[in-house]
Amino acid sequence: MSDPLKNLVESLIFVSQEPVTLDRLQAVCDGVPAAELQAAVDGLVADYAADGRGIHVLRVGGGWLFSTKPAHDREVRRLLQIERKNRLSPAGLETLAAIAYRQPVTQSEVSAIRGVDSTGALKTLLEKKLIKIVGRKKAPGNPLVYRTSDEFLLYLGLNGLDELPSEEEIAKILEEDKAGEA
Amino acid sequence: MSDPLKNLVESLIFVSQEPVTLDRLQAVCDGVPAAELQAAVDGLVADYAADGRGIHVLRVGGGWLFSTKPAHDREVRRLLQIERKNRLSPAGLETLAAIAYRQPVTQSEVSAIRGVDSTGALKTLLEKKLIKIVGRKKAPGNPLVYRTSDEFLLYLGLNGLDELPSEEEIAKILEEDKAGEA
Amino acid sequence: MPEAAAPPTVEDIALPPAAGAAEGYQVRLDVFEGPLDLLLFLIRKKKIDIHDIPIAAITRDYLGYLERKTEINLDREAEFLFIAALLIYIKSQMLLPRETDLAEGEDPRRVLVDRLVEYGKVKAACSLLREREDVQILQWKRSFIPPLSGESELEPLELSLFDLSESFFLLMKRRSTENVRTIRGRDVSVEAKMKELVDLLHERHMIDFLEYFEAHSSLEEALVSFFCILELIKSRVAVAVQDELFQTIRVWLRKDARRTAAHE
Repeated sequence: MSDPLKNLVESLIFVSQEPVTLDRLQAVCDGVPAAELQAAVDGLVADYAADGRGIHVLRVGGGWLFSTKPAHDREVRRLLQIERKNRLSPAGLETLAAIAYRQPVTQSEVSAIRGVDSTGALKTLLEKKLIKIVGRKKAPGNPLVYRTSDEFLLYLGLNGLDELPSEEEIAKILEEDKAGEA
Repeated sequence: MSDPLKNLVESLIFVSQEPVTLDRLQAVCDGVPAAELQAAVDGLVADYAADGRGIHVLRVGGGWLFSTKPAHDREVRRLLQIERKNRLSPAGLETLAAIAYRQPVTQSEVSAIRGVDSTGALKTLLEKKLIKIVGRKKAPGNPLVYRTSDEFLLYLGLNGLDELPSEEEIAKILEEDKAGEA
Repeated sequence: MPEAAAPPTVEDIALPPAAGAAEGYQVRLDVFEGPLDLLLFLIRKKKIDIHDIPIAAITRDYLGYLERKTEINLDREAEFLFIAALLIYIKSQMLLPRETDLAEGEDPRRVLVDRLVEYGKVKAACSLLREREDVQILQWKRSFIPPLSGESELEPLELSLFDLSESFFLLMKRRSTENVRTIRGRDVSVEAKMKELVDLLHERHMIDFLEYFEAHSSLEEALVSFFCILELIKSRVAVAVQDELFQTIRVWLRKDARRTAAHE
């Protein structure tokens, strides 16, 4: 059952995002004949197919790839959704930062700071309750005005907005960065 | 051998980008009692530990996660075409240890423990996301307060902060050091 | 830094500013992470009980060590000198005539001993944590979502064109500095490239943006590919996802596009 080459192949297919081809396996495990590698892959495929398993080896794009089974699709998607919900995209984070440091702000002010239309990011942040609408600006078009919420402070574990790292502190960190590289 | 719940748990842990906690498993598999899920996980961990396998289930960061085994590091890096991961510098590790044991701490507290200005090391650890800013201390100057992050647990393969080397383990090392010098 | 000990007896000792020194320390003063590290070393070498340090002897050793090291840079020197001052101050306190023996809490060495003990524990913990690190950095986790079966496609976080362009810009900058000679003329047709891309997406499910561009031998070809990808995203044939800032970008065909755009 325990075959070192099969174990190696298992870890390689596991860690790869793209299908792992026989060529690729050969390039990585130098000196191992293709036939032995093929046998190891075959053994692995058989192992995963034999006893009811949660994952299986797919033959795709001329190589092999691990994948979950269709039967678990519903739960898998649910899990990924939860994980995604708990994470903020880089754009979301950037938008949140712009609002946190410049509040109260309007959508177009945030977009101007980021150099990118931030309507979508604002919507996501509203849904996640990290920001809130606090009124309208007395300006052409009366745009909505946003602020960070109490949940935002909770999320970051801050007692108040004055606890955010100051711009000077951030600048210092960045400066040291440069100095450190020099 | 083939247990549907164990298979489901396998595919969930496999697909996850972060340690899957029991809570999360429960949220995803609604209606399944925690005890059954725990049993399924235990079975899975045992399966992967038993027969020599290429990957294994890590108990880390309060949950479970698949990873490759140390023995396959070279081939994995070749396949992914990445360099060997660098260890932390001695200064970085020392700073991290000081934070891990004394958290929440400020920069000057860490520097005092080490007897050395630790601003640079803190910055590096922040960049590596091994520590995070969690607020400010109510003290003159309102300095920023640091804690270790979830990534820290993953980085060192700890299930929680309570798995940090204990006083007894540390005392043992100190004894050995003394003996070693003699 | 301890505020307690004012160093009265030494001239020419500058108190260390909390100077923002970079991390390049350990090169100088060889293996020592700092003055406490050096002190622990000296104490251990002499096999001294840390709770009963002969201050005069240790101070002599410590200063002797500093004198040998002429190449200490200023920031570091301040840190080492600060502890030197503390040692000398403690020594002077020890020499004061007293009528009765000192109670333990009054021992002038106490301040230093407490710090050394705590620092020693951190050092010891480090050796254990290093062992863990050495194992962990050899274990690899996956940071991508495997292809999912089933029809309903999970909508991944979408990436803005700005981020995409930024990565591209950084990449091109790197490429042009890395190898200027690769820029050579060769006509690349947009249509051909577009077809090649769609085919590739079909075949592989997803492609790694950076890797894909790295594979191009000429800048021009890479540029054409980039605009093709932008076009595919704009026309909602493909989706680009970046999980984290500075990480690579992955490109997928949209589910609906997978059928329609399959063969045109």
